[in-house]
Amino acid sequence: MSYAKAQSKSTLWDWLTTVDHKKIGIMYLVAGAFFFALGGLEAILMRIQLMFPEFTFLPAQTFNELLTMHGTTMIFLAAMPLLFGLMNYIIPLQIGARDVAFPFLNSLGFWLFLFGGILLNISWFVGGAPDAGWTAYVPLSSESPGTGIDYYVLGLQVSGAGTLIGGINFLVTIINMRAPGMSMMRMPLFTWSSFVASILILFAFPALTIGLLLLMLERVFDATYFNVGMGGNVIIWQHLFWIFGHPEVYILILPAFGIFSEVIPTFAKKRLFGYSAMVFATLIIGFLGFMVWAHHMFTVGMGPVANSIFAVATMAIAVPTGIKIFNWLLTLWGGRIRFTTANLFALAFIPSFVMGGVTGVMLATSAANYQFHDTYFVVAHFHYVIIGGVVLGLFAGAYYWWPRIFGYKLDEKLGKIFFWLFLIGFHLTFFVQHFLGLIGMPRRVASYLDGQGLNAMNLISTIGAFLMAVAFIIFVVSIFTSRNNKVTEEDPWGDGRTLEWTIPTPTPEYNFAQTPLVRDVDALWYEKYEGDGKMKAAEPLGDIHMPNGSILPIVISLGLFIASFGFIYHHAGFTWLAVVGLAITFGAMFVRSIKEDHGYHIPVDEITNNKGGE
Amino acid sequence: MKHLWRLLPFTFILLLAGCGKQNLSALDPQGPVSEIQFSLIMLSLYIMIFVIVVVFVIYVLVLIRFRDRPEHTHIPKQVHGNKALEVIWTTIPIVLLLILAVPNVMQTFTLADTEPTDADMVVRVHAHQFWWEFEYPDYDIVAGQEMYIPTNTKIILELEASDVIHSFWVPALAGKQDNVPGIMNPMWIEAPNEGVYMGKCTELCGPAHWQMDFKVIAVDPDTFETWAANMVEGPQDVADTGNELAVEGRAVFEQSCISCHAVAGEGGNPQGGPDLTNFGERIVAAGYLEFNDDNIEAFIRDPQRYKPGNAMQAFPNMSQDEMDALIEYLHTLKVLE
Amino acid sequence: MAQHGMDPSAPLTGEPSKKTKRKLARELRTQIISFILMIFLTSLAFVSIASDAIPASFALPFILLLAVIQVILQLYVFMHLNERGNGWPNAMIWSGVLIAIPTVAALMLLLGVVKW
Amino acid sequence: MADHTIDHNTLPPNPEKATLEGRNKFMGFWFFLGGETVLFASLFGTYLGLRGGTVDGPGPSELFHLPFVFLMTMILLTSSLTSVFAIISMKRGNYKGLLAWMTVTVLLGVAFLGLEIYEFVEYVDHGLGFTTSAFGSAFYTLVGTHGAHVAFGIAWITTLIIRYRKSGLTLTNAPKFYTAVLYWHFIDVVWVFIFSIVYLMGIGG
Ligand code: HEA
Ligand code: HEA
Ligand code: HEC
Ligand code: CUA
Ligand SMILES: [Cu+2]
Repeated sequence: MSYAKAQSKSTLWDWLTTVDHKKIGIMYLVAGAFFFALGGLEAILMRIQLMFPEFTFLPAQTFNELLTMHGTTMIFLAAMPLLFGLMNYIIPLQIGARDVAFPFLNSLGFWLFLFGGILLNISWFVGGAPDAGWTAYVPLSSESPGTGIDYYVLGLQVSGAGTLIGGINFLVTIINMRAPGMSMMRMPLFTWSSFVASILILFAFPALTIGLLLLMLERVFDATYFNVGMGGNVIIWQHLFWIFGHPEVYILILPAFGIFSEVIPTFAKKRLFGYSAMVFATLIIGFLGFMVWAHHMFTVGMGPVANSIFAVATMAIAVPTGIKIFNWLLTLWGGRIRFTTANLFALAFIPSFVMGGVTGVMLATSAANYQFHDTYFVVAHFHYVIIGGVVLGLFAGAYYWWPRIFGYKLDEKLGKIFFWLFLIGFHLTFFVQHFLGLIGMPRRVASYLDGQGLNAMNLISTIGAFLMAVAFIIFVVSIFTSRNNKVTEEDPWGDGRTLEWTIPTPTPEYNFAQTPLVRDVDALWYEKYEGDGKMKAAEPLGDIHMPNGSILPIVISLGLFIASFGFIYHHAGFTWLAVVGLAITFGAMFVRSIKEDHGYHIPVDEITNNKGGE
Repeated sequence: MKHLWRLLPFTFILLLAGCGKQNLSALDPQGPVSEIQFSLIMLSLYIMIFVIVVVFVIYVLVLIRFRDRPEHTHIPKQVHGNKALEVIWTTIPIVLLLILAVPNVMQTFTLADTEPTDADMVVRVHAHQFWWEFEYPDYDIVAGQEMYIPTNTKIILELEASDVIHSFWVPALAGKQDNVPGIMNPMWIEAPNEGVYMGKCTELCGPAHWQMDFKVIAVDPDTFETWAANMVEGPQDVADTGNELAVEGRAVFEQSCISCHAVAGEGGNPQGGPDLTNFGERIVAAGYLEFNDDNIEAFIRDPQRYKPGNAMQAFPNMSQDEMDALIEYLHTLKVLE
Repeated sequence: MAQHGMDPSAPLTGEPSKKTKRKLARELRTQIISFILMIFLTSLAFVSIASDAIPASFALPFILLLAVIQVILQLYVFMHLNERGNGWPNAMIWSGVLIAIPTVAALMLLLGVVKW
Repeated sequence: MADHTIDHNTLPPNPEKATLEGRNKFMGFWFFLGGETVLFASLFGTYLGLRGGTVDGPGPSELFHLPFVFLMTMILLTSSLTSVFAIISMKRGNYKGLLAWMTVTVLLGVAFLGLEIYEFVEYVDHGLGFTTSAFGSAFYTLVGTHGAHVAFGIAWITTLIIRYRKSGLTLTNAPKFYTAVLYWHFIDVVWVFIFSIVYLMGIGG
């Protein structure tokens, strides 16, 4: 029908307007990697400043800006988008779908995230980045001079809207778009854990939205929620932030858990042990994730009853997490473990994450938390779970799915060098920080005094960080040097178990020429060993309906981007810019809603040609 | 013997830290509150070490026994799961957590026991960007930066803040509580041993957050009473000591400084700076600088260079004579000898 | 997913089936009844506050109860949450409520002013 | 996942869910409402936390005027019913009826919004501004966010009515009308809590 139309556009235009989940996934990965390098660079600068006592490499104000931007960038602009990239690319393939439920919204979500991230980072160039920590506690944040915090508020608001949209999209995709035969309890674990993470997004982000709205109204329009003299209360912000913030850390870790649940069975040649227990544990973690947020607030004075309840609820999360750890170990038990780079990352995760997890339980001990809180012990805890969990997961997922996404395998030799350097650097950096915290080093300090016994361990920590940086550069290099390891087979690892390994490489834009029929968990493995090795089709070959691309997502996001400047510079008389920006956004939404777009069809012969291999 | 168990895991760290000197470490508790917390830390640590050992042992076993070897050609059995095992690894962690949770809840309540009785002493702790003020309501005293307390007395602290959130932490005596604007948070500490205990602000409160240190100085109850009485009296009048330079210094002080800094109840203002009645006995200057004339002078000339964002006015152009006199005067501000 | 050859922007013609018609008639009746009930509940709530006869200690929980009943009517009658196939919407709405409750409770109670 | 077979002589019983796109929209919108629950919970919590923070400004019992709020409530409740009628018309194949009832719904919405704006103006006259006190800020934020939802709903439904005034019911616009009505009901759900918690509890104690 209108296939020709979709082809005649330039490549750039194609990427800007694409609604293909695979391209959007790749864009998330590229943008996320960029922000990871940026956040890492910020970490390196902080670590240089902390290398020696009373070092004057950076002014204290700059240090505070770096630490705020490091945390914010890593969480919102690096870890989450990188996970979203993998989720976008892989989930539809794992459930045998041609696309996500809302291709247009999917693209909108990406552009909102990107514009939000850019907005946040513009603050560096216009009078200083936000400086109140990624948690932006009021009244430090509400009264912070300059525009840094305004950029924080609006940047996160815009990118947060993108995340929420993305979450809803994944939920509906997973519920409505599964191939025939794929019941919920046959879904691959990565899809399952992304599903639960999306539920967390759905319920956690609104709390952040309101928190940020209040902070914006307080700063820009002189509201008084956090102004004690006007009857306000500063703890409200902390609740809103952590009602979002604690689920957020499980939003990060659950998809990573999902990745390990794919990588480990593949490279152990063994079905995931305790599939239903794994699913159940994921759900429990998701639920408990909402009931424990105040463990970040043990010292703000809620009282012993509240502290005790939240302490016990927090400890409970160790149980379902432990279930998962032991099920992974038992998956490995009796398998034939291959030490590919992807699997090395997955295997290194187990001990690293357990170390971070158990310090979490120590932190949850409310009476002892009074000692741990806001010290480097906390910094050590969360880098152990985040790097030992999320980042190792991202690297495992990257190595595992790289051939599927980019059509070539990353070099295994460089991969292993990268792996070992990164792992050693990581433990070197953060292991000593436990002790730094316990012997009296608070977190978020721009420096520390000589003669307090903190020097040696800080130096070790910085050296570790440099190792991680070298490792990361090796990884980036290997991306470029490995491009000749082209992959053409459908299942390059030979042991693929799930539907993403049943389709040609590179992935056709419609994913599946025919929707597959799923007959068991690990659909491909089942066909390999119980069937003839090929998926059964659930439908006859026919024209495939595809959605058209659209530039409107960028326009909508751009409108909000422009409007944000209007709010940030409200006091300088730029309120009109907010009006202009919102008009662009709502105008584009209006156009979208009145213009019906029914997509186009890829004709059968096109598909058969492609099936024969190009 | 009784203390041996707690030293085991951290001996090398303690050596590294040389913590006896600093009284800065949570691992070297010096009072009942930090003891409680330390014992919980150790209890949780032992449980966690147990967990880690179990996981590591299985892990290493698995990695050694089930690595793929070239001679392997079999397809591993595709096991679905095991009910009994699931029950085991659900129950054991629950038991371990109960062992930790029960004492924790009890101690959480112990630490929250802050209703003052007649035997206790109350100190109101006001945190400011970036300094500390200690008010003793029973004595009508305000002290800056260094909190004197009598040993073996339960001290109820009432924490407050005047600008942003700060947090009061004296690791060797007690874990932290936040100083929150608009809210009073109580906590208690007790120091059986005389000594100087390092304190730190642990909530990000601005650029000079890392320098917002303070000291808790535990002295025997008699010394404390002397100190308290003299804080009300004020230091000896410099005119009586025949120290001409100090008298000159006082004049400078009364002209430039007294609007913000009170001495013996005179001067100062709610938005001002620390009470300097006993400044001559400070262990450090401005919370963290080595206590010497060069540092004091440099700080007075350019406070922003030292604690960026603090509220003190700078005196870059004060003549050297005036400065010398002023510092001489500041040294005479002593109440304990 | 072609719509079986149907043009998605062509007007749908024809009558609903007999069964559907009967169902709709029944539905209309339920909707009107529940609307009347809602009006009644609302009035009751306003009256219980407006009249001085009812003590506040009773009136407050009472109006909250009325609000909950009314919302359930909205969700299940007006918004058809009770229909078959609405399992996921139900799950998500109630999860939202489940999270909303501690959220509201914490913001009311755990602001540090009163220690628990 | 086979689509309901569409037979040209009988209308599908649930035209809004007759296509995969429709079902996706339906499901996604419900989930969005689930998220909105937490969004409003955060606002209600903030309001309840700050309700006493009136400082020198007026408090709830000095401002709120019950008969007025009762009128607003009745209007919004009725608009919920008229939107129900709209959907029943849609399912009966009465497209004109759908448009007519939707129009009535919008008009009632406009009346509600007008009263709300009038109410805010009154309160400002009585000394409660947005920046007067924490109570003021929290009140206007909660009720204003609801008002913004009403305004958005009005704009949305109006757009639908105008865009589809001549098209007749289609597989594309049925889910759009349906989700707009779900949204409208949800606005009413939130209002039930606003009149109970903000106004009635404000007067009652
Ligand atoms: C991916 C991110 C992630 C994850 C998964 C976790 C997981 C956990 N976290 Fe962590 N946490 C953070 C990210 C994360 N955290 C961040 C970013 C902060 C700081 C925010 C800030 O202030 O800036 C933080 C802070 C933080 C605090 C507040 C500290 C403070 O500021 O005072 C607490 C307190 O309870 C806590 C607890 C926990 C617990 C109990 C878990 C549990 O989920 C861990 C469960 C896992 C295990 C326990 C290991 C495996 C289990 C077994 C092998 C079974 C047997 C185990 C036992 C019986 C113990 N975390
Ligand atoms: C996903 C989350 C995430 C990740 C991955 C990291 C990764 C790292 N973090 Fe961070 N961190 C946080 C989340 C994260 N962090 C948060 C939330 C905080 C709290 C903030 C706050 O208190 O508000 C924090 C705080 C924090 C602190 C405490 C600051 C303080 O309290 O004063 C420190 C200090 O050591 C630190 C260090 C590091 C280091 C060394 C890494 C390393 O692992 C980084 C490794 C990455 C690299 C080394 C990349 C290097 C890139 C280059 C060198 C560029 C090369 C470019 C090309 C080749 C193109 N982090
Ligand atoms: C505008 C108010 C103001 C004036 C005037 C002022 N100070 Fe200060 N001063 C402060 C504040 C506030 C601090 C606390 C700084 C900090 O640590 O954040 C301080 C701290 C100090 C300290 C360190 C206190 C300690 O306990 O270690 C000294 C010493 C000091 N001031 C001396 C002086 C002298 C001498 C003068 C006059 C020449 C002076 N100040 C004038 C506000 C003032
Ligand atoms: Cu005060 Cu940090
Ligand atoms: Cu948490």
